[in-house]
Amino acid sequence: MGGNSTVTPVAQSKFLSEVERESGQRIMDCYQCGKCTAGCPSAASADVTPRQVMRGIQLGLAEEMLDNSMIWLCVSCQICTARCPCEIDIAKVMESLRLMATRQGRAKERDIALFHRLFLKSAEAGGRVWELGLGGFYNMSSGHLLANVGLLPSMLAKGKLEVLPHHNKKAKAAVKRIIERASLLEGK
Amino acid sequence: MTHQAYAYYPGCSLSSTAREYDVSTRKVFEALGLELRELEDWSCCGASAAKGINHLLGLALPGRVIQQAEEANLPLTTPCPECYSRLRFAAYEMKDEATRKQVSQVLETEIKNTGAIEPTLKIIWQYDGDLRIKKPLTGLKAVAYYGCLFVRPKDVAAFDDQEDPRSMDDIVTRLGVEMLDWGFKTECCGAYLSVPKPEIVYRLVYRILKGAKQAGADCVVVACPLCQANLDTRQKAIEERYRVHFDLPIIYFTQLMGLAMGFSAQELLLDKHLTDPLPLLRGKGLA
Amino acid sequence: MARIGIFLCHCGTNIAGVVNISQVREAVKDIPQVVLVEESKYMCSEMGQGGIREAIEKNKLDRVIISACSPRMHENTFRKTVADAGLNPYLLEIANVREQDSWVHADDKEAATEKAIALTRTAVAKALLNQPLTPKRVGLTKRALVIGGGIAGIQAALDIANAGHPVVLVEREPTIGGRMAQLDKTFPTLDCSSCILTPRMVEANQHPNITIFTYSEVMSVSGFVGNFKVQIRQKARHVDSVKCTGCGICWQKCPDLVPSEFDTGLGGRKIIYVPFAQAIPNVPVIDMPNCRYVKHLEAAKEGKKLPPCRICEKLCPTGAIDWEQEDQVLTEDFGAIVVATGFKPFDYGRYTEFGAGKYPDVIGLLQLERLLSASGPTNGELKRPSDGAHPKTVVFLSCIGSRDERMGKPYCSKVCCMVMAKQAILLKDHDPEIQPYVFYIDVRAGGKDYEEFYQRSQREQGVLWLRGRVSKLYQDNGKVIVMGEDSLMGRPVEIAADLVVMATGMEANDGAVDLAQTLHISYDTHGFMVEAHPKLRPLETNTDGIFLAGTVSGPRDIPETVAQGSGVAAKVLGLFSKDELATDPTVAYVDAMRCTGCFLCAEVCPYGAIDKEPSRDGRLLAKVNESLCKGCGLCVAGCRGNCINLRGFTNQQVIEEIMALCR
Amino acid sequence: MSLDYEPRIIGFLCNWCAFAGADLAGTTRTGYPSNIRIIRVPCSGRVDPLLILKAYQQGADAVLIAGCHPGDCHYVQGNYFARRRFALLRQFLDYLGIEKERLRLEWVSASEGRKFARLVKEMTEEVSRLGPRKDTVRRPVKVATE
Ligand SMILES: Cc1cc2nc3c(=O)[nH]c(=O)nc-3n(C[C@H](O)[C@H](O)[C@H](O)COP(=O)(O)OP(=O)(O)OC[C@H]3O[C@@H](n4cnc5c(N)ncnc54)[C@H](O)[C@@H]3O)c2cc1C
Ligand SMILES: Cc1cc2nc3c(=O)[nH]c(=O)nc-3n(C[C@H](O)[C@H](O)[C@H](O)COP(=O)(O)OP(=O)(O)OC[C@H]3O[C@@H](n4cnc5c(N)ncnc54)[C@H](O)[C@@H]3O)c2cc1C
Ligand code: SF4
Ligand code: SF4
Ligand code: SF4
Ligand code: SF4
Ligand code: SF4
Ligand code: SF4
Ligand code: SF4
Ligand code: SF4
Repeated sequence: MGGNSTVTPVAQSKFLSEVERESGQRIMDCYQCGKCTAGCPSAASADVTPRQVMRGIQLGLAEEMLDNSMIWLCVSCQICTARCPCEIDIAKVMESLRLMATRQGRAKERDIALFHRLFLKSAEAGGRVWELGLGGFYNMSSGHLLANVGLLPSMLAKGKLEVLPHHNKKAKAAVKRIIERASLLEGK
Repeated sequence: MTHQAYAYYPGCSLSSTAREYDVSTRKVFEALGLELRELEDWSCCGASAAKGINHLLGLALPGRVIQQAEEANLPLTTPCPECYSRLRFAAYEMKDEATRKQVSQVLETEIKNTGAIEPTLKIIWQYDGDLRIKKPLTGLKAVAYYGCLFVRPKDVAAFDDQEDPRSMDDIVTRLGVEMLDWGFKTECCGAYLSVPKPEIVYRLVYRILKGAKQAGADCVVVACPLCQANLDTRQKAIEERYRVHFDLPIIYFTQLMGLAMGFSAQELLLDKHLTDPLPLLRGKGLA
Repeated sequence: MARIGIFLCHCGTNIAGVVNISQVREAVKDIPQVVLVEESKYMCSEMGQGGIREAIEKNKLDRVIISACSPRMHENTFRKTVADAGLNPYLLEIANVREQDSWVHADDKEAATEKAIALTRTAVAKALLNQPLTPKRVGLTKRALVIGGGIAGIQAALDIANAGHPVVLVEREPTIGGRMAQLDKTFPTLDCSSCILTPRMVEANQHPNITIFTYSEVMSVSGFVGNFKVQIRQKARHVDSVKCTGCGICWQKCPDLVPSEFDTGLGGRKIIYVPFAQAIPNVPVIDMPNCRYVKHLEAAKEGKKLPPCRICEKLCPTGAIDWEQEDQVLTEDFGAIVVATGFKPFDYGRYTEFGAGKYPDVIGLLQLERLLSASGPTNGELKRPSDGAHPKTVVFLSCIGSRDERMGKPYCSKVCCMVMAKQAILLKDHDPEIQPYVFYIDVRAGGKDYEEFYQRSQREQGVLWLRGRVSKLYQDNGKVIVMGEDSLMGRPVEIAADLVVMATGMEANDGAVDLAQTLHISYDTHGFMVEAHPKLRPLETNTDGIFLAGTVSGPRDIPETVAQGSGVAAKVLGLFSKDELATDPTVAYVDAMRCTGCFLCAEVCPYGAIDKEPSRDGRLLAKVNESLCKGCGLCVAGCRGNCINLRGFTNQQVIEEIMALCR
Repeated sequence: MSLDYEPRIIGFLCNWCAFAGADLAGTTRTGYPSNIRIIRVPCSGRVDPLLILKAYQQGADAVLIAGCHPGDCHYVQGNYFARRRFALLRQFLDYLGIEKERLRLEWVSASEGRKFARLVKEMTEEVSRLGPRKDTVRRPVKVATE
């Protein structure tokens, strides 16, 4: 982890209990077998593995565990959760770390965080998600201007993407209101 | 047979990228005498985005859908695993009384959280009546790809075996298709990472497609719009990148059902896939 | 007036650190008839016990209350102490203020002190009604039953027999030998398993003091230590073992082959068969459901015709085949019972992510033992099951069905790390081109020369140990792809293997729970039988006269199993060194004046300990047979008129306890 | 839950399983409320219903009977008798006006120290919630003895 600095482990850290509370998982049950990592679709592309995330929490390394790419590359596929011999819901832990990071305004993988935000924006704007718009906005906002563009012509030709957003007025109003009220009430 | 009706939640994907899944699902249900009543003014379930930003929002968006079904007084169903998973999660977490109250507060209406939520796949799997097959799909070899969200997690969503699910295999076998055993039934395709991190998805999908090819499949049967999109629309790029030739059509199980029930390939929008299934189906005399 | 002495133990700080002893002393010292309250730092120490003896003699105590640890811990110790001072040991009562007070209420000293007072008072109330009791003496049968003919059972039987006592060895399979007979070579010395096992099997078979019943099971057990009555069912072999010479003509000529249990399904055996060449006894059994003659008879019943076969019968030179043979039930007397029914390997088919047992080139440890064995299904040539090819890349997965909460098996199976090391070395010996990889979580190599052995596998043999659990296996073009993590590197790794070996853990054997229930001994949640004390009485059960040896009580390797076999023999011999045994005097007794002769008590007594005896006026009344009564008290609760009572736990005593506790 | 109400629970524990389980809770330092007072009996089947009534009559707020799991009884079948008697007694409690939560029969093995602790905790909380007994059993009824 990190690889170039000395770690000062903190037993029973505040961070550990925060993650345990947020996720409802017993992190100290993890005996570092690596089964989660071995099956994880994203681990190979991330800076730390899911097992190392669990270890980092055990050691109380709050900064590093909130600022890595793994928690963002996790797609909640639950493979880790299904196979963990200690019955830890690792996917839930990842989700909790994402939430904690978001609350602190951290996001190591800005693109993915951005994608999530735009997704919600799209839902807010139309009540339902407009996938073409989502892709387009994403490309513009992320700066990956040409990402996925190669696909566009064939997808449009096949009618796979609707060119116009299919808004629904009532749904739109409802979603807007829900987003407002949820942000208001979250944490209360 | 008793007439059964369901509150139908298609979800965002099925009304755009995955229209063929929507269309074929409706046709199959109708043919089986199962009624789908689409929820009026339904809204997005929030997918994986909402819960990652605000926990409560991740419950309230699906919560609205659940509440709409309650109003309609019907069991809720959806073909999309992502939606299904979100709905189930919300229902699961709302078993906690405080959470249920909180969600009700956001929605400004009482949500009872007592209704059934089942995916269309499960309903069809458990359908024990006649499948009204007019034209068995003999000669076709396929593998079923389930992805993640129908089989995980165990206590919330899974209705089939976690590592070796059977539901789609059982259904499609009844259509006359030879279903092959393989090792990737429930491996992850990378989901929405195909937009922000296509590299990861290439790697994962390559493995899955290779597995399907090795098993000897002519095509891959799916039940998820995201899986379908990743396996279908990324196939060409993957073939180029890894210098392989797959040419594996990725077909919704409902499209195959429709075909066996006698609907035409065009009616089932089988011509909408990027990896064209028509040559294969025509070659076998099935379309 | 009684003269009661109360002894308050501090147990170092175990009790005194929580319970305010002086407060207890104050509270109990004025209880009527209490003449003395004393304290000791360690009541069970020589000094503590000496103090008790002295106090009894000096103060002429006739009741002793010890407020200390659980009576399950030291009741016997203190009974001896008071007996040494001339007091009847049943006039002692113990208040459990450690296990059930100071240790569980450490966070509330006041409540713990209050409870200590209540418990001590209660002991006084009960003790006042204690009666002096004297154990009866009964004889014993100096003959041992050993259940299970694995190495543990064989060792125990030999050691008991060599000391001159008769032993009956009951084995469920057609031969003795157990799992060890299936092994190729054994760690850490790599001596051939059958070379060291077979001589023992032969010795047991030829021993004048040992009778072996194979293909047999224990049906029921009654009686008590020194005097067990056991029913044994000998299943029909359909071969007369007196006539049979073991010539082998029958099994050579029998036309049908089915998968061999002994070869873990990798090889075949005939329908009439001995499980392996050195089987003891060397008498075959006929596997009736699979036999052609039986199928012929069944078909005939339905009016169909099938050839009758009976080749074995025709060719047997001694006329030993006996179709009429039936199961036999023998009833035998024993003084002691040794349970050594072993383990079974975990079924790796429960791991669906590893192919649910459907991938042919994914096998278990025991299967690899058979493949490596010169007497195995491939004559020791290493061929993988799918296509018979010689594997070059072999991957081991540790902790299969061990250390896994998901499988309900949190425990470590203790031997599989070493077995993996052994097999990896043996693979290298077979074919230096083989590259073994071992995925492990921790290497458990704690035994004499074990660590050196494991190190050797890596240093000298080039076995690559990878720290991490594997997540998934899948088949790909004749390979099994292993997806794991090297957790030391922190990177996912993938290996394309020709053969994958699951280090299956040890599970309780089939039928273990049934057997435990038949014997009335305890077993744990995993089906392993429970020792009387995990450290200090590892070979005994909570039932006197029934002992445990080997893997029946938990995973262990051969050296430990053999040590237990010998250890258990010492326990049995200790028992047999006596000519009579003292029985527990806390038995039931009938008040003949009140008994109405309804025999509700007899109906509930599990031991048939209630006799019907005519009274003077000719009515039949209940009478307790004291050598059969085990003191459970069911009869007491069953009798409507309070006419039967239990010594040491009389109704009046329990009522006194209730009243004291509810104060 | 009223703060000053400390219920008194009488536990009849069989010597072989439950009593050993309670000991194990101690050995492993698994704490539980001190409200329970334990009486050691050879077998759960030894517990005469009259003894339970005696406990109520003496003012016990609740009674726990704990023995070996079905099939594990040291005396073969004692716990089955206990179960049968328990079912009858529970109905009778209703008649006396004693809430059925005040009587429990549980299986606790010698290895279930944690379970025992949990049980005592549960029972204490439950009985605290019920509050003091409201029935009128608490008066001398004659319990036949020797
Ligand atoms: C693959 C593998 C490799 C191993 N390699 C080694 C090694 O190299 N070195 C080493 O030290 N240890 C090794 N071990 C461990 C070793 O096998 C065991 O320690 C040993 O066999 C245990 O002997 P046992 O007598 O306790 O049990 P078992 O060998 O299991 O014997 C029990 C016997 O009881 C019989 N039985 C069961 N139930 C009943 C019943 N109800 N009534 C009558 N009979 C019954 C069984 O049929 C069996 O014959 C290995 C284990 C495995 C699985
Ligand atoms: C720090 C530590 C903690 C441990 N904790 C645990 C634990 O928690 N649980 C556990 O199960 N095990 C534990 N052990 C292991 C345990 O202590 C040993 O297994 C056990 O004490 C071994 O007993 P022993 O009788 O073989 O040897 P010892 O206890 O060493 O006894 C040998 C005796 O022989 C005497 N002696 C030596 N030479 C001669 C001679 N020539 N003539 C006469 N007498 C002689 C010695 O003085 C000694 O009294 C622990 C060990 C250590 C070091
Ligand atoms: S699988 Fe579970 S125990 Fe193993 S490293 Fe991952 S979280 Fe820890
Ligand atoms: S849920 Fe996340 S961490 Fe777990 S396997 Fe899937 S992607 Fe990896
Ligand atoms: S042929 Fe007869 S004597 Fe020879 S082994 Fe078979 S049964 Fe025994
Ligand atoms: S009758 Fe035939 S099949 Fe049966 S055991 Fe004899 S030889 Fe084998
Ligand atoms: S001995 Fe090794 S392989 Fe076996 S369970 Fe223990 S750690 Fe796992
Ligand atoms: S030597 Fe001691 S500390 Fe080291 S591994 Fe062995 S048992 Fe553990
Ligand atoms: S139950 Fe009581 S009255 Fe009936 S026979 Fe037995 S001792 Fe006598
Ligand atoms: S106490 Fe009673 S029921 Fe129990 S064994 Fe003795 S006579 Fe039988």
